[in-house]
Amino acid sequence: MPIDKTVNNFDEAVSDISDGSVVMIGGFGGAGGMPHLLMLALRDNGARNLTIIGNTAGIAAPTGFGWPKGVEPIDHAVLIENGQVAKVIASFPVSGSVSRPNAFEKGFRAGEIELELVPQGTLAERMRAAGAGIAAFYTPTAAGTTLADGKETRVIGGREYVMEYALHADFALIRAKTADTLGNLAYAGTSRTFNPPMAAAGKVTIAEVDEIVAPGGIDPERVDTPSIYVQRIVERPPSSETGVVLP
Amino acid sequence: MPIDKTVNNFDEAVSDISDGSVVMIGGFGGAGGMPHLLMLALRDNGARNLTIIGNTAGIAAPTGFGWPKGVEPIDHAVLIENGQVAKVIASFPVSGSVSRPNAFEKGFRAGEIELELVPQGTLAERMRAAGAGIAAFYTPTAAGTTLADGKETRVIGGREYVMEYALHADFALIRAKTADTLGNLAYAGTSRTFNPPMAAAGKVTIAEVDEIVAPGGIDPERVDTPSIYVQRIVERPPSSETGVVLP
Amino acid sequence: MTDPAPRLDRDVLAMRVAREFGDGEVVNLGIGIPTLCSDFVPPGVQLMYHSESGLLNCGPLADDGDGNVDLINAGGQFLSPIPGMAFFDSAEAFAMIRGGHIDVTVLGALQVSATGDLSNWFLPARGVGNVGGAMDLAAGAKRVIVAMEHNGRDGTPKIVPECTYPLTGRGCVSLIVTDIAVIEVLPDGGGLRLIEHAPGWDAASIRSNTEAVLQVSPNLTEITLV
Amino acid sequence: MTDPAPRLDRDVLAMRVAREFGDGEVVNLGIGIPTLCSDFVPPGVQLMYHSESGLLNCGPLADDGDGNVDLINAGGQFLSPIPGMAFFDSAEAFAMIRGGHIDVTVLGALQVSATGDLSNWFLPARGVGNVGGAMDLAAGAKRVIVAMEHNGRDGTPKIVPECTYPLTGRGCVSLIVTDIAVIEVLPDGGGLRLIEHAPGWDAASIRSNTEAVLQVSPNLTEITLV
Repeated sequence: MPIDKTVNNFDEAVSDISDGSVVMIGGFGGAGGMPHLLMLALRDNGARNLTIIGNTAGIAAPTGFGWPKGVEPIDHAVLIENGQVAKVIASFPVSGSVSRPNAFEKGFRAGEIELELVPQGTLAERMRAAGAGIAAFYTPTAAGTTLADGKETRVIGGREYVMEYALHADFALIRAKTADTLGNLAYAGTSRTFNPPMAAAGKVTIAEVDEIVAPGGIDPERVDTPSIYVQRIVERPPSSETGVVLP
Repeated sequence: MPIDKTVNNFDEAVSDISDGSVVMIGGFGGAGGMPHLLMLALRDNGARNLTIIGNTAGIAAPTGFGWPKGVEPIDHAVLIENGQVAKVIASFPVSGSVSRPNAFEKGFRAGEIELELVPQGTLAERMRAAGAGIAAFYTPTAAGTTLADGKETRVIGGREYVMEYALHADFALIRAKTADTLGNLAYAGTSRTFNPPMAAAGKVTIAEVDEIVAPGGIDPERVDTPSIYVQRIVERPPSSETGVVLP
Repeated sequence: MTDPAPRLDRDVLAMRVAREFGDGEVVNLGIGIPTLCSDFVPPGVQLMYHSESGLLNCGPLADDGDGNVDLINAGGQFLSPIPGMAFFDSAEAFAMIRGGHIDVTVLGALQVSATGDLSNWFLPARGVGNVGGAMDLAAGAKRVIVAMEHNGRDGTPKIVPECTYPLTGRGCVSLIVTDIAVIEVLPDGGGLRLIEHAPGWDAASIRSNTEAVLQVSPNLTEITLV
Repeated sequence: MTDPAPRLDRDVLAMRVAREFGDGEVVNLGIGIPTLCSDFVPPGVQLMYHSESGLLNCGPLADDGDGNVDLINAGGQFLSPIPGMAFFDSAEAFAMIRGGHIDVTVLGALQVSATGDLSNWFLPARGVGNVGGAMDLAAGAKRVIVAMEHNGRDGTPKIVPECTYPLTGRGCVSLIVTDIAVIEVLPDGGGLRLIEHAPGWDAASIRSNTEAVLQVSPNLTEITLV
């Protein structure tokens, strides 16, 4: 059978995410590179007690970070506000503004959500390690800081390094510009960010894309995430169909 | 001053490689992705006691590996035959055929050249670690084999892993298809192989390219090795000028 | 002891291996007999080939003279292009292998042990060898199938209680397909189980060519190719 | 104690920092005052900007309304394109930082210690904070310049013998540029050396706003911007 990883709709794409799943959510923090419709579908799916892993824990609503003016942000906050998240692993979990807390910060203060704070580069590298079969690695980042508390350290070549473990997920919800039916992906501009390392780190990687094309529709030199890392692809319908306004 | 990393000729590009330098040489083993003219220039430079790091130690001459019929292969053998190499770090150092030894195997048997044999994936990952500031990492590859002899091991999640260190070089001689003057590179097909991780692992990375274009001449989505990793670029002149026949 | 029947030729051996491939699987084929398997993929099975040369998905070997030095497999052979290919560097090619993204790899072997240890890279007599990507594939692929002649050229059994050649990986092999038998490696050091025999061969004749202990499946059958 | 003269405004502070950039250097600018530095790069100096958002080389901020969600900096601001850009993912963006490929980073700070320790990410009063890429930059950039107000809003000195806020990195800062002084961090725990003062400020008045011990350069000069 010709390989075709297309899934017909967003609800079906996330239907097996269940209570307690560990879910990576792609993007940097702004509108670009974020799987908005997969997040909305996961909200509708209703799975609870989730661990979500991402650069932020949803910071756009209070700050407009990386969103065009006048468009209502959609991000991790939709899951947090719906009470589905038990734990967040992120580098930039809260709003940049103390006076405008995001949904995560409220949940964290209420003792409802646990936080594992990870330096941004270590977060990306731990995902990359998971995808690449590297069980652990030594990084200079965070040596001598509280974020290294309780972690093994080792001096190599006269410098102190912190040992960090690979970070896996049951599901990775990512966003790309174009997919071919085999699952090869191409991104746009600065919207790659965490999507490629998450694609490799997720047991089941689901890509929300603007457009699905036939094999050959992406220049083989321009494949950013090879199909080997992608299990499902789902195309964004026009806004007129979903009723969701997206940038 | 506008940044321009172009060097006028191959001899100048390698002029500061000197006795005892550690030099990475890009490519997989065949004609594609290999810096032929940089190797010839390094031969003419005459630096001795070199450590060369690459996937092979020059296997094309006896076997034709990855070379079109009728074209005389140029690879690491030109340096080995010239007596410039003291040590090789490689995964595939010898010819696939026992009866047709390459120049390295003869030097190795004569006790003139030392060998550090590294599994191909570990070799690439050690370079990638060097470029990425990771001092060491745990890989399952080679656990329980003689190539793990004398190395630290650790059981993580019930599986045995070998600790491997980053692999740096003084110079990386690599090959790409196109460079822009800033040093951004694009490769062709399967000719990437070790070139991108070497570009990041070399203190001074010198790229031999088919063509140098102005900034913007490479689609920013198609930059395979960003300019940050490249110190010098040098364009291949036509064969008619060099007298060297290349595929 | 003389053979009770002819041994399978390399093509037939490769045909039997190819029956192991599932539709949609990502497959990495070693040099030699393993490469032949791609000629015998059953109808209805679509594979995605992975190569250490930095390639996912490719067409068949290029016709003589059509070779492009920028499109090769791990054996240095020229390939033809196909829609839907992806190119990447060696760090990524081996991230895929080590990270468990390859469904099946088929490798040749010098020896396989009773616990699935594999030796396939080093001939002590030569004193120097190529490890290439063999150890990465042995450690990383979800499933390692060995395709080899059952005995060495001098008749020495290659399936042994313990490998005497240097190892490629420990306990990594899950199936051995030879020119006289198909043998499962049972999990957790459970030993080897003969599940199929070549036409004219029985358990006794296969055992006499095997140094390791062979259990025999109650469902032992003749090798079939359909 | 009252100030002997006005403090430099943020633009002038950024101008002074920008004099540190060498032609052709790769620069990563933190959010706030550091970002301003790009407006004051001296003529003849060509920089290559790096951003954690996965970008090398970029144009200035996009005009209002021209924003493209696929072209942002690490602060979430929209950028304009420029020929010669390169895009990459977060693993690569931080490989560049951690691997020592960034020549200079300019960061804000809550505190800097006498040995160049940096605290800039966590306000204990809030109880939760964003580390983002700060620790990676502190550990990885070849040169870390701190650009900040010399004192906190309540007048508290921010240059201290030991940081009391949680650290971003140990011994990572090499130069501190504030609104009243330029201070070198000497290598190997050699302490701090005042090298430039704002107009109207002298070593004594700067010391009285500094908790850490300040050595004074024999070549102490007024901050100049040309």
